[in-house]
Amino acid sequence: MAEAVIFVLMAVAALAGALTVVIARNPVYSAIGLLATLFSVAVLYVAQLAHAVAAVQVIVYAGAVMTLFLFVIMLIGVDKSEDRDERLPYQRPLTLAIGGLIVVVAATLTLAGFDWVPAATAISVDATNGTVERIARPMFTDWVLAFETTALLLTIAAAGAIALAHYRRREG
Amino acid sequence: MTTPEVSWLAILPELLLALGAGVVLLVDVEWKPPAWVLGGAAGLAIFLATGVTVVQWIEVADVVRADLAADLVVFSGLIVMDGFAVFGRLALLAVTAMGLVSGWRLIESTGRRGAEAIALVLLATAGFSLMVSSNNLVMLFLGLEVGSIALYVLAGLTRERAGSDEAAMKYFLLGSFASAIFVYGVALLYAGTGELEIIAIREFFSRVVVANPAVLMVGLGLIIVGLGFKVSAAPFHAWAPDVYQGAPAGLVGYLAGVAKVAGFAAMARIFLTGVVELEASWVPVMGGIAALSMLLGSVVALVQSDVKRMLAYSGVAHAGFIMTGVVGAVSDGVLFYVAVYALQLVGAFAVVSAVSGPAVTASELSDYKGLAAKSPGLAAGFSVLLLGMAGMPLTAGFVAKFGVFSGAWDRGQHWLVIIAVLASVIALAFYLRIIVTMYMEDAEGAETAVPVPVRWVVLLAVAATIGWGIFPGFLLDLASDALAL
Amino acid sequence: MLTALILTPMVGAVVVALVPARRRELHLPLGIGLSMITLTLAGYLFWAFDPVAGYQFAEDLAWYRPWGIGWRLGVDGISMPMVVLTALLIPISLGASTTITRRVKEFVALTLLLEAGMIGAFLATDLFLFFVFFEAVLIPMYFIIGIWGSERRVYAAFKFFIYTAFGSALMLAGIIALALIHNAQAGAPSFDLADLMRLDISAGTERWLFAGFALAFAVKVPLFPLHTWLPDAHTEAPTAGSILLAGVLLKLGTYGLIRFNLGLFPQASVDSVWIMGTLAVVGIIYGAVVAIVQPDLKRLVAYSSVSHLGFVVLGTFALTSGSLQGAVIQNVNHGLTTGALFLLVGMIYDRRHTKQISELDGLQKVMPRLSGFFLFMVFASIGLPGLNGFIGEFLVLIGSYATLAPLAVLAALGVILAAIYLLWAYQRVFTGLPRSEENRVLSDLSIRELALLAPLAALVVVIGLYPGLLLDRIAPSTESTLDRIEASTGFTVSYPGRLEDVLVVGR
Amino acid sequence: MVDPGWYMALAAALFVIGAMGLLIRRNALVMFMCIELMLNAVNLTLIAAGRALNDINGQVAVFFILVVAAAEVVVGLAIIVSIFRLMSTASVDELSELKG
Amino acid sequence: MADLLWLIIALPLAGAIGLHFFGRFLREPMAGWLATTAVGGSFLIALVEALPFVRGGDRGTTVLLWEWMPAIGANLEILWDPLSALMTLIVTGVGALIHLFAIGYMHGDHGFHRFFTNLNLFAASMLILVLAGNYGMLFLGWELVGLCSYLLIGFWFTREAAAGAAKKAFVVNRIGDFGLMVGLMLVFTTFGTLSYSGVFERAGELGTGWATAIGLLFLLAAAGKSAQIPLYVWLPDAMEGPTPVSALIHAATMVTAGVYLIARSAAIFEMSPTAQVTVATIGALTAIWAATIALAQTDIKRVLAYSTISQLGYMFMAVGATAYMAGLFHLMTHAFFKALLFLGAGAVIHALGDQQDMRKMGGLLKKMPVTAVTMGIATAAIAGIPPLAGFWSKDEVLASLFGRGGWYSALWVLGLVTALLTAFYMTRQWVLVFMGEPRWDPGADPHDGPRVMTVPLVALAGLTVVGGLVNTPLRTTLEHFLDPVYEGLSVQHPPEGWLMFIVLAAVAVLAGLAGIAAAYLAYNRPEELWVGFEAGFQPIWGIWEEAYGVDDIYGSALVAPGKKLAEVAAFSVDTGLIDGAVNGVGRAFRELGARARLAQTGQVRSYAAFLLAGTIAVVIWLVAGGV
Repeated sequence: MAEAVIFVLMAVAALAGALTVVIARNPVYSAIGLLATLFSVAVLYVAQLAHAVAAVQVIVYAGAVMTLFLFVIMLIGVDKSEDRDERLPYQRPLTLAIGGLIVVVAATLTLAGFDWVPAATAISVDATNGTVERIARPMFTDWVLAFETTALLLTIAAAGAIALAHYRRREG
Repeated sequence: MTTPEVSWLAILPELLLALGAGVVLLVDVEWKPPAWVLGGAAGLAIFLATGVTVVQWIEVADVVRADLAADLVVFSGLIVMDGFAVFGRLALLAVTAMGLVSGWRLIESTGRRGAEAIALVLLATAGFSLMVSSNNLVMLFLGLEVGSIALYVLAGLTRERAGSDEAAMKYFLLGSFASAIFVYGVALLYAGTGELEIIAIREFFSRVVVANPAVLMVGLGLIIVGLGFKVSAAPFHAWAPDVYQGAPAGLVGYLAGVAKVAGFAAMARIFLTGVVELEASWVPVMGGIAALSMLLGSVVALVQSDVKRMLAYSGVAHAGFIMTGVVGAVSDGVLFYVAVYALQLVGAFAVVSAVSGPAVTASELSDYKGLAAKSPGLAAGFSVLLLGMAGMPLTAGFVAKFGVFSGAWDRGQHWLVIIAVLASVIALAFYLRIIVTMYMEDAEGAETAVPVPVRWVVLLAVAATIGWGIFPGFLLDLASDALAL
Repeated sequence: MLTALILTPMVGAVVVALVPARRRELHLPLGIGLSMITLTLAGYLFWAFDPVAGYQFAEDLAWYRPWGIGWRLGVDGISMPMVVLTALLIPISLGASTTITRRVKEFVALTLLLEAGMIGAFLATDLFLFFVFFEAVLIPMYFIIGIWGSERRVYAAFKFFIYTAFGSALMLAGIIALALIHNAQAGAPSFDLADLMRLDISAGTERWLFAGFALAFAVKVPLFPLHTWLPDAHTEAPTAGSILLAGVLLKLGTYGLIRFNLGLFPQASVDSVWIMGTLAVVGIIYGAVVAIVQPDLKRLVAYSSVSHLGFVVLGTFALTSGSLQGAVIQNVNHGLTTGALFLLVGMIYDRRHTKQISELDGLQKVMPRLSGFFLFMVFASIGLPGLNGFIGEFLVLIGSYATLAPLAVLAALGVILAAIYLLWAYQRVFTGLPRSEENRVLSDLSIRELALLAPLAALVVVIGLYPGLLLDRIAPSTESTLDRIEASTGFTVSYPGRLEDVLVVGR
Repeated sequence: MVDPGWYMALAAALFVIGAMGLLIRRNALVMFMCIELMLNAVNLTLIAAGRALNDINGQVAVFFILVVAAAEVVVGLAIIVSIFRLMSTASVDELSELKG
Repeated sequence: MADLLWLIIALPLAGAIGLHFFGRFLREPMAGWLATTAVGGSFLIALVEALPFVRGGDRGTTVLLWEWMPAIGANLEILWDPLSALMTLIVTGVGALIHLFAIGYMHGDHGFHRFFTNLNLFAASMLILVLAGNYGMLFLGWELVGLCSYLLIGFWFTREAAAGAAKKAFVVNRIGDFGLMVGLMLVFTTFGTLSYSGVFERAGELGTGWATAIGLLFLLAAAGKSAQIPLYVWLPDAMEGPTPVSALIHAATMVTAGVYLIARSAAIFEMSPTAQVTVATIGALTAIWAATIALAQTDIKRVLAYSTISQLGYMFMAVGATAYMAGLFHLMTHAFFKALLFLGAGAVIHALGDQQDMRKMGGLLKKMPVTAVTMGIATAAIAGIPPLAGFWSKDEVLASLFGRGGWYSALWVLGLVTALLTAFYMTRQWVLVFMGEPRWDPGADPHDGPRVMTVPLVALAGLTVVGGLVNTPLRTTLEHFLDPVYEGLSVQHPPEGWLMFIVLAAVAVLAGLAGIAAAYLAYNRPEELWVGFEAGFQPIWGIWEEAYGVDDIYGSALVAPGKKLAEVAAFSVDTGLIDGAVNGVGRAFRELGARARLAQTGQVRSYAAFLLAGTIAVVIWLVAGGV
């Protein structure tokens, strides 16, 4: 019951945040909206017993990602709030059409009785209780290679950032 | 405490590549040596990786002969070391080597940034080679991202040119959009089956008949879109022409080549192994996309005046042809085709970089006027590659097309094959247009000096095109041995 | 033996390519010499050919087993004459190319490659291999037209390539389908003609496959209304190109119709005799009518090809001994006469640098020899008895009447029209007095040109008076083709369509 | 407890919003945020599904996706910055040199 | 003896080939003599070979020379029977004389040896035609003579008119050949062979319908070669050729090929009265039609040309009425006197420096007596004056027609009228040329030609006088000679009985005399008077002079529309419609591409839109397919 309440609240918050991201004219507001969403999603993780993930979500996103975003926003300038009028031809009708279509599809699917998890099984709480060591064990055994791969990922991120940011006037 | 189960041989190539990348980066930071040192290091890494891959091949053969195929599933199901993966890896390494060589002038010219470029190339290859061997969808996604992110950067390498930057931006935004779609599809598939491992998914479907598969269908659709984007199949191709044109000519060949190889390997693995049971649902969709790609690619390429864009659109068409093979469920045909095509692509872009310079964005058709007179060898080579892409007999392109078409026909996809052959005739038209420009119009400007590396790359590509065109047996055998688990 | 026939020109091409480009004076003689080797081999083939049905000198090397493709060669009475013709026309067309000064080396090499491709196509008894050669010949011909042609060469070459490629596209699908049908019936795919001829194909499928193949060959022949690439290609091509195009390349189409459409799809062939026959006859008359008013000499000859090859197709689908033999021998004849005509037009062009009929007149006064040869070839292609053209036409007409009487009668009209357009052209170009100064100063044939024309003229007469030379070798193969059709469809021609019936009465 | 379907429905909603945002906004930065939104939606789905399936792997997978997201951020922002340096704008509408 | 037969063809052929390659090395007259001896040689051989037939009863032999197209029974084989023997003798005999004449006539022409090459080639071809043992070989000769006629009419190729006439002749002949070709198709399909033996043995089984079809097709062919309605138009133009050619090809030999074809195919015509009537009627109409035209011609050679057409009409009447002997008899005599007339005309033209207009002649009797006398004899002969050859043959033809009765009687009347007209215009010609005042320009000095030219004239005149005696009611040698050929076939003979003969002959002769008298009275007067006389017959005279304007009619009714059609087909249909469609497809694709690329705006967000739209589409498709 409690979970239901939390879910409703957080869902509303998440959606609100998401909408803010999309609608807010000033990137700063968008960033704030995103932040809101991230937090509420983190809470939803907790509600589903994914403690570790939730933690990481907060640390990585709120801590690292969002900061980075804000830095860049500052760099680019906060006053750049974009106007609403659409310059691209057909973009708006197309967007509306797609949006409408998605709604229709969603509606039909729901009415048709959409089964989200056909392979669902009886839930045993401790099995999915995402404490750190419950997560760590598979991560460093079964998933070890994936874990190592993330190293590549980060190296690339670093090298790429350097390659792109490292700037010389007289070139090209 | 269970210790992780590790099979070094399976990941040694990737390790070597990563190692190479690391060395290059560190050495560069530390000593700033001349470019050739870094190049040597990279070359060594690739060479060793290739060697190891060959060893893997033998190993695979033995294991399969010993009928212990299950042993090839390593890292507790994250990746498999089957012939399919090995073949894909070989193709990737070949493309990488040739790509680096043909892009060498560019890398040198970008000075300090060259080191990062080399490192990124190596890492991207490592990522993609993990991707072709992954058996776990999340692992596959990781590999995909490792590769893709590196490619975003490479596309923007010469970012002082607006074009290059724009290309990077477009590639990045759309790419990550597609990745998000793909991984959401993975999530839904997971929701639908409770499995992340491709083989497990296959077993799941052979075991269970899902009563209400809507979520699976959505997931499948998203996965198709995600991979379709990577291989630039219509209507998810829009990025390709702009990126090919914007990215530095020296590297486009590599960019396009590896993405296609990895993308199709993954597609073949997922759809021909994982969800093969559901083909009744996805085959028509895949066929539709294939048909659209072939027609749209060929037709739009007709009216292009920039060779890079033309090649991009021809790439769209080729994506369609190869998907015809996926529809035809001939994984060996797909592998053969994609390998041959990737090599031809690298060769072709090597020519482009030689004609219009390695860093440029535009490569107008008019630059090729009378190339036959200015540098006959290059023109001849380019013609062979183009005819190969067009699928003229006696080139590998023909064998490849033949393979996928017959597969599709065998599956009763007659209409698709008909569209395919007609599309290949349309495509012929614009390949010929380039040849016309090179041979039948009068030269303007001075001799085109062909840098040695480009020479070699083109020569290699041509050799492959003709060699496998006349004696396809060898490669075809490899491909057909390389069946996915 | 047969492999040698294909390889010698290939090797020759390589050899020529290896000679440095600056030694330009070497290339042409070298090429001619090399093609002479092939010609000698072909001559031996003709001599050693044993006039019985079935393939001879057969070779069979597996190429890629899983696909059932193979290097399968063989020669029978239908293909042998074409091979010899090809081998003969190559040195002649090379000899006619002394006026080519740009990129001689490439030209010679490409011509030799073309020869290899064409011979290969005639010899292949494996559909995959056939298709490979069938398509491969397009490339050298494309370059020959596109590089050494006249003003609108690019357009013409482009059209030629795309059009024919389009035609063969569907045939590729058909070939694949055949192999897979064999796979379904025999458990393994095969492209071996012999295997595929044993298939039993459902009537519907057979009709589709027939259509696919027929389209490819109809474009190549070319059959009305798919002919419009031909005049352009001929008009723009250099002399050698025109000779080979008319002499051999088009024959790939008619040859294919006989070998594959009749061979593989007997029932569909029998069902479609009227359609194909009608198209052929329309082509005969239409081509002739259009030829009458062509302002360009080469174009005129090109349209005459459309008309003449109509006879071949008519003969093919009349499915009687006479007509089929006529078709095959007409293939050869058309190669000789039309080839010679293009050669002569080329010689005029070399001197006068125009092909416009309106700019030429009274040439007989200044070039009696050339005009003599021209008139000779004109009459050969009008079908004057005693010359080769007659044999083909007459056999075709006489033979076709048994199956397609009304069409045969209409086709005979083509004979009148041929006289009209060719003789009118001759009158305009050669008779009267040369009015313009340019025409007055032209020089007559040189020894070289005589040497090029003489063999053709000789063959025209020889075949005209002793067709048995070829017919005896052709007949067994055409007979067996007809036997197959008769056996598998029970199709018999109203008396006396078949040779044996005829012989009973004839002697 | 709440049926995982609800979580996944919410995730779907977020995903769609993000996707639509990509079509609507022309500020590269914001578009990029939208992509982050989508990735979050994916994570939410994975976790919910994992829970419903009684399988921990869903949560593990989320980690990797997080890392990917982070890496993308780094590179993406780098690209945005370098573009901004070049043409001092973050609006992707300005980037239409390459077309046709 | 039969083993020498091949020489008959071989000799002139060898002559032709030899002259073609080595002629230019011979000095002028040599080439001519060589050619003449070649033909003369054939004549002698033929003569020797023919002797057995004179004794009668011999049905002849077939000699196979060479397997040509055995599959359809078309080999090179000589059928040596009385009919072919007769034709051979005519061809070689008259041919030799004309060769001889030509040596003088062509003197000084720079194409001298080329001329004799072609002449010999013609002789060979004609012999192939008449000696053929099957329709295939006949067709071979048939076409070859056409070729030679083309070459010889266009001998002076620098003259546009000559070239045009040559082409016209060949094309018109081709129309006839079309008939022959289709006819042969029918023959082959019905009999399964083309060999005479094969066909004639079983001709009896032929159904009337088939017989009629074949017969009419053969008639078309014959009409082409033998210049009958409606295909006669080429012959007058053919006069562009050198006169010996006109004499040999267009009077004595080639043009009679049609008659020969029908006479040879008697067995087929036997089965179809319809075909016979048609042949005869065509003949009659042509006879009178051409005769009227001949009345008003002023060109000396054109008169003879139309006269030839008219006389050929007689032969057709005869063979149509199955009076084959009569027809062939007339063929023979006609060969004599018409060749004579042409050669004479040639001599005159030669003497007056290529003057062909009779209005510019006259009074040549004293200048060129030999020519005048010989031509006079020929004129009398063709007018049917006893006892000259023309009288006997023409009389037999007419008598046979009368004897056949029925519809043929009507033709008989036409024949008589034609006889009268013939006598008139021939006399007119002779008078205009040889009597009255000289109208030629005084510069010229006309005189008889050299020996080589006069000897043939005299020889032919001799034949004209005595030639008729081979077949008189007193001694029907020729009939007996030919009998074996027509064994078992119904052949029309003149009615029996002296009275009948006398009456018919008298009528015919009277007609002839009337014509002669009228012409003599009308034209043996000062110029203005006969000019006025002709003017008195306007407008019909003018129409005749214009040959009924048939050429124009053909021109405007067939040639012009044909050309128009061709142009439409070539430039509207072909380049416009068909090729336009082809190129249209290509353009359509480019157009499509040009539109499609507009979607590639370069805007990331629209790309994203496509991506998303595609995604939705795929998802919908999948879900719809899956659920």
